[in-house]
Amino acid sequence: MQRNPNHTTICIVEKVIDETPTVRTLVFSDDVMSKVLPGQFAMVWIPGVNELPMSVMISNELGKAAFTVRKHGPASTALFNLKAGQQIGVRGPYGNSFDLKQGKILLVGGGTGLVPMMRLLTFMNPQDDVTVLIGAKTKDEVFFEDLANKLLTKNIHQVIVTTDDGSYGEKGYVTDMVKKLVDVNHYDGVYTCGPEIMMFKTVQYAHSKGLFVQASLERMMKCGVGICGSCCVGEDLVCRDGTVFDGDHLLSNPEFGHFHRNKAGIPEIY
Amino acid sequence: MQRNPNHTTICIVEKVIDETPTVRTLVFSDDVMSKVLPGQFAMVWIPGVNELPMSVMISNELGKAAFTVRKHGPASTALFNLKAGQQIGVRGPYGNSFDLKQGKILLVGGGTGLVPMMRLLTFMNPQDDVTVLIGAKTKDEVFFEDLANKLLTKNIHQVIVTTDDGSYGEKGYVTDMVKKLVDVNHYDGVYTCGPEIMMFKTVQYAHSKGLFVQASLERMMKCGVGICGSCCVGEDLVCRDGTVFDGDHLLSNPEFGHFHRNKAGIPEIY
Amino acid sequence: MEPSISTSVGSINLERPVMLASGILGISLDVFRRLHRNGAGAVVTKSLSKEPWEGYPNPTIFGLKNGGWINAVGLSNPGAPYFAKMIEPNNEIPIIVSLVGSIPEDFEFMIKQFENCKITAYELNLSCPHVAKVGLEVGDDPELVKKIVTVVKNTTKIPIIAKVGLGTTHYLDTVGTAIECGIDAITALNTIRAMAINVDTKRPILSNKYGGLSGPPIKPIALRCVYEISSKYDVPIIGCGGISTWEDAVEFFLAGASAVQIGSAIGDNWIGVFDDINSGIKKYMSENGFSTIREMIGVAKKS
Amino acid sequence: MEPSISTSVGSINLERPVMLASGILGISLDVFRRLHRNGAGAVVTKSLSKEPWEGYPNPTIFGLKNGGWINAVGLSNPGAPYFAKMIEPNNEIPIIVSLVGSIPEDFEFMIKQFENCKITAYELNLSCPHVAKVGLEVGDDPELVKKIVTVVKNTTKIPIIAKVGLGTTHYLDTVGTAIECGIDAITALNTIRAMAINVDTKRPILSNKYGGLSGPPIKPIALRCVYEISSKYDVPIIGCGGISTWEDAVEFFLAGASAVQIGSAIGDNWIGVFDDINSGIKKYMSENGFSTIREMIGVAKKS
Ligand SMILES: Cc1cc2nc3c(=O)[nH]c(=O)nc-3n(C[C@H](O)[C@H](O)[C@H](O)COP(=O)(O)OP(=O)(O)OC[C@H]3O[C@@H](n4cnc5c(N)ncnc54)[C@H](O)[C@@H]3O)c2cc1C
Ligand SMILES: Cc1cc2nc3c(=O)[nH]c(=O)nc-3n(C[C@H](O)[C@H](O)[C@H](O)COP(=O)(O)OP(=O)(O)OC[C@H]3O[C@@H](n4cnc5c(N)ncnc54)[C@H](O)[C@@H]3O)c2cc1C
Ligand SMILES: Cc1cc2nc3c(=O)[nH]c(=O)nc-3n(C[C@H](O)[C@H](O)[C@H](O)COP(=O)(O)O)c2cc1C
Ligand SMILES: Cc1cc2nc3c(=O)[nH]c(=O)nc-3n(C[C@H](O)[C@H](O)[C@H](O)COP(=O)(O)O)c2cc1C
Ligand code: FES
Ligand code: FES
Repeated sequence: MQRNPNHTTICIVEKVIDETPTVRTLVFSDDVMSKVLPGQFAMVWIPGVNELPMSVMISNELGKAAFTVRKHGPASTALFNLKAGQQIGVRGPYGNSFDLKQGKILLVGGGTGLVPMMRLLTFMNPQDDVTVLIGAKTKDEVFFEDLANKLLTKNIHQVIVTTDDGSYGEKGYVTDMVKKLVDVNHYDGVYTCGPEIMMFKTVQYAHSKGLFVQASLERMMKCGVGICGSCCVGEDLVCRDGTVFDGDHLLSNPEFGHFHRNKAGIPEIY
Repeated sequence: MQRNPNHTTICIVEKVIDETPTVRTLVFSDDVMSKVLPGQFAMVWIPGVNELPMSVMISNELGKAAFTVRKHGPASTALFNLKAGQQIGVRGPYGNSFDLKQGKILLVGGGTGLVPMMRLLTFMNPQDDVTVLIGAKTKDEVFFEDLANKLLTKNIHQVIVTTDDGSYGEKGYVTDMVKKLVDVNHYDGVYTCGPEIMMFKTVQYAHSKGLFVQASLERMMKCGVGICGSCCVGEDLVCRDGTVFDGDHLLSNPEFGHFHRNKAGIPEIY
Repeated sequence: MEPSISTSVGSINLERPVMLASGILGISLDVFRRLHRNGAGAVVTKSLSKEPWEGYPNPTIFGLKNGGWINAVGLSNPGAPYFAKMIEPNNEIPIIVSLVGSIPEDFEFMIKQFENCKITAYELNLSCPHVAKVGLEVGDDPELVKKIVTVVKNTTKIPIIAKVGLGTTHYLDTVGTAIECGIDAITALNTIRAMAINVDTKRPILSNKYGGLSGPPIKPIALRCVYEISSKYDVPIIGCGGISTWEDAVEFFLAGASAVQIGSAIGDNWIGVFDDINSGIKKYMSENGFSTIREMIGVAKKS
Repeated sequence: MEPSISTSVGSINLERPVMLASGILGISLDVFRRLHRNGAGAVVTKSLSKEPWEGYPNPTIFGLKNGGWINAVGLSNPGAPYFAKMIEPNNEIPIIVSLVGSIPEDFEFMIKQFENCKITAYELNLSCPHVAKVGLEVGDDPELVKKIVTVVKNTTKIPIIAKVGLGTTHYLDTVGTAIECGIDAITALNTIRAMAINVDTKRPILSNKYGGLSGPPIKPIALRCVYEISSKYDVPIIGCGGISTWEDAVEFFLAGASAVQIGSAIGDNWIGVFDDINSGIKKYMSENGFSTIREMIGVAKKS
């Protein structure tokens, strides 16, 4: 019988990789999750604690997948603290995926928003000329730079890191770098995932240059399947209509870049 | 979505054929029922009246099937009285099917027990030498003789009718003819369906000569799927283990040929 | 002539007979607009309380292997005051406001919030099976039901629907009580209290342990309730529970429902399900000689 | 060491924890023998009445599109006297005799019939949802339940199980009443009252209109009932309702059941389902470090 994606499957954490002091990658075996599309996510159950939406991270081993989690509130911290051998539940994969363009490609990621970007890199064509922008507050928080370079060995590519405090790579906001790049280059596709303000600016800049741009959004999620309504952004449900949306669609959405909803469903300003 | 065989599908009676004064064939369109195996049956709902197990009769038109019903109690009489255009419900097909042998084949049918025999004839190989025995009380009750001949035009074959009163064909019980035939011929397969005493004797005679023989049983049926238990014969459930059983298996069953159960589940003597 | 799928539930007139059930995508006016555009005859809001509620921690919902869902979102909602403000601009969408509370005053307070809104009806949630002190715990108390329905009927002229479920008090008694107090219509059924245990972790999956079963598994039970209510009482009924195809909807009409609500089917089939069901109903009506929904209502009881 | 799947339900000891539920293939000793040989830890007979009953006309059962069954066989059965004679020769199969009746004397009479039989237990059917005057109509009347259980306990020393369902009286109250009167164990759950309407003929499919829903759709509801009973009372529980895999059975053990019964799964998967479930349970126990069923019982309540 085919697995019902909405029913939780238990997986064992097999390996825990420290990415930064506050970010870890948990690797597990699951055929379904190993094959998801970039932008897709899972609902991840930390038994006895909570369940969180998580982008599905790639693994370099066949049949495996991973979650890359930043410790934040109680739920993500519990996930972060799991050890190899412990159980997690997964359901999904949920959501749509990026529309792949060919040619000159720009990826803009911040924090765990890099997770779908890494999976997207595995879908690049050898002919693509790929630029990856990684934004972080400070040196300590930079991760996936090496991984991005490794995934792009067959491509003309550059991986640019920016830190707000200049402790590593280029100094400044990653969106300043986006502006610089789109001012002088044409890109056939711009893809972004990370903090909403970062995505908002990236979409604005790219769109103002007439570039094809897509962003993968995050919202409060309970069901992941378009039932509960908690992930709504204007008329859209992030879990079902997204997480990936076209830039022009997003710019016409009055909530994108401005509001997200809290657990009671009340909009809060970013 | 594939049709759930246990859920009732409504079909329209398209044609009603008088076979004898008390037997009619109702033709309807249904792809699933048109393709059942010989021995399989359907549960037939006469809306507002009852639901009866019925062997699925063949039709000469593609995608069609039929039921051949003898009017007996209220339920079968209601079915018998249906007109073209009226609705019946069908679920199934249920039950197993005959094991086909090749060579010299003997079919022994009585009354509506001829229904699975007719379908079985459509599975004969051109090389088979086929004898069909049709038993009836009297001339008026003979049916399917022409059909049997028609289905066997490509085979060496004979269709022998017996009537108890000798008003048509050979005089005597059909089982006397069975005895006669198996006494002098070897058959590679003997198949029978009809009144239980007829089947019992046929199985006994054929078995005593070491012939491969199978019979398709009838019992009180409510569910048709092995839940309600009403069709039990010894350890066997006719609806699920049968309706077709091997002769040697049947002869070791203490109820075959002797008891059937009434609606309350109490055995009654044949 | 084309059959008409408009219907009325007592004095509530609807252009289309398939509504959004409460708690499904029910917290944003923008989303309501989209659902209405996609065929919903009316939308029922998430059940609202006096104050905003966060609800239970996740997992709050998951799908069962054999179909259907169990949820215990815990009635998370932005609260009636915020909600009233949000829907004030609405003029075109038939909105039914679902309310939960523990005492008559809760309901009175909430209804006052909506004074400046165009509301099609209120639906009293007497049947949420997994939150303490509200929902079923209210529905299970006949005296409280009496008080609440009476107070609500005195507070507003807008039609009041009571939504019932399977609790410790038999739902038919609750329906009877509500009718005595002047209820305008009944919605049957809410989710049915249920549980699933994960055998690998050896614990209930939902953070609240118990949740409410919805979707196809409950359809035969909900249908029976509609048939029972319509056999026993003369009250307009909105059928709800496991409806996901036009055939399901028609079964509910034939059993005695004047309109239906769908919830889980949206998770299973997404938003196109409204138009699919509406056009399926229309086709069925043409083929079976019905020109109005009314002609279908309760036909199965006559057989 | 290999885990053992033997279990006990109060004083009822079973070599295997999966029994045949009442009403399924339950009218012939020969068939019981086959089921026992194929893994059933015990067999529960069809519910027996004082006299033979023919039951309702067909259709008495059918399958739902999305899985599960609705039946209203109407408790057709050969009657206790015939049945007692039939099973008298039995020595080796654990047989649990299910009884229905309207008054205490019915039960007394029937138990007397079985004086010369080896009976493992009696199961009182207080929960059939579709026959007048017996089953749920009895279970819904607390005074009658009291009288029946008391009389039965005074008539025989053999363990008595009460089988409950979802009726107009809350099943937890019925369980409480039965416990007060000395019941030895509880079976939860019977089928749930339900209906299906055929839209082409515009009528309910069953001849009795209402029937009982069984199979996968009711599993989450039955599981919740077992969890609720075991959370509230200290009584041995037999889980029943929608169990079709070893995983389902384990869920019921973790929720607090000491054994399980299966019915519809036999229609879905045929008789091999007993051995499949038994061996699945054994494998699960090995992999999860359980050496007895007892260790599993109620574990999910501790989380
Ligand atoms: C599609 C998607 C993909 C994501 N991918 C990742 C990822 O790869 N790595 C990562 O570290 N984080 C990811 N997140 C964010 C993550 O789900 C949590 O929101 C974040 O970890 C903060 O959790 P917390 O510990 O603060 O939650 P707590 O404060 O402990 O509260 C947990 C509860 O609140 C809910 N919740 C709170 N905030 C959010 C939110 N923004 N979105 C959804 N639910 C929320 C959770 O569902 C949960 O029920 C993703 C979010 C979404 C929507
Ligand atoms: C596998 C199978 C195939 C059959 N195929 C045919 C066929 O092709 N043509 C045909 O005319 N008849 C067939 N029968 C017999 C048919 O099902 C009826 O039993 C018969 O028509 C007598 O019905 P009645 O009108 O006397 O029933 P009534 O006396 O009106 O009672 C009807 C009820 O009793 C039950 N019932 C009574 N007798 C039987 C029985 N012997 N078997 C099953 N249920 C019974 C019915 O299910 C129904 O619920 C078949 C039976 C079986 C088991
Ligand atoms: C996630 C979820 C949340 C729900 N929230 C509410 C609610 O707030 N108020 C209410 O009356 N019913 C609520 N319900 C019940 C539905 O309105 C509906 O009665 C039930 O789901 C059965 O219909 P369905 O099978 O079509 O989903 C909720 C159901 C689900 C699945
Ligand atoms: C056809 C049928 C007949 C039944 N007859 C009885 C009965 O006589 N007595 C009884 O207590 N339960 C009866 N039941 C209920 C079952 O014993 C069981 O409680 C119910 O079917 C739920 O289990 P399941 O989902 O495994 O089938 C019957 C169920 C079915 C499907
Ligand atoms: S998370 Fe529930 S609708 Fe998107
Ligand atoms: S007809 Fe029900 S078991 Fe065979």
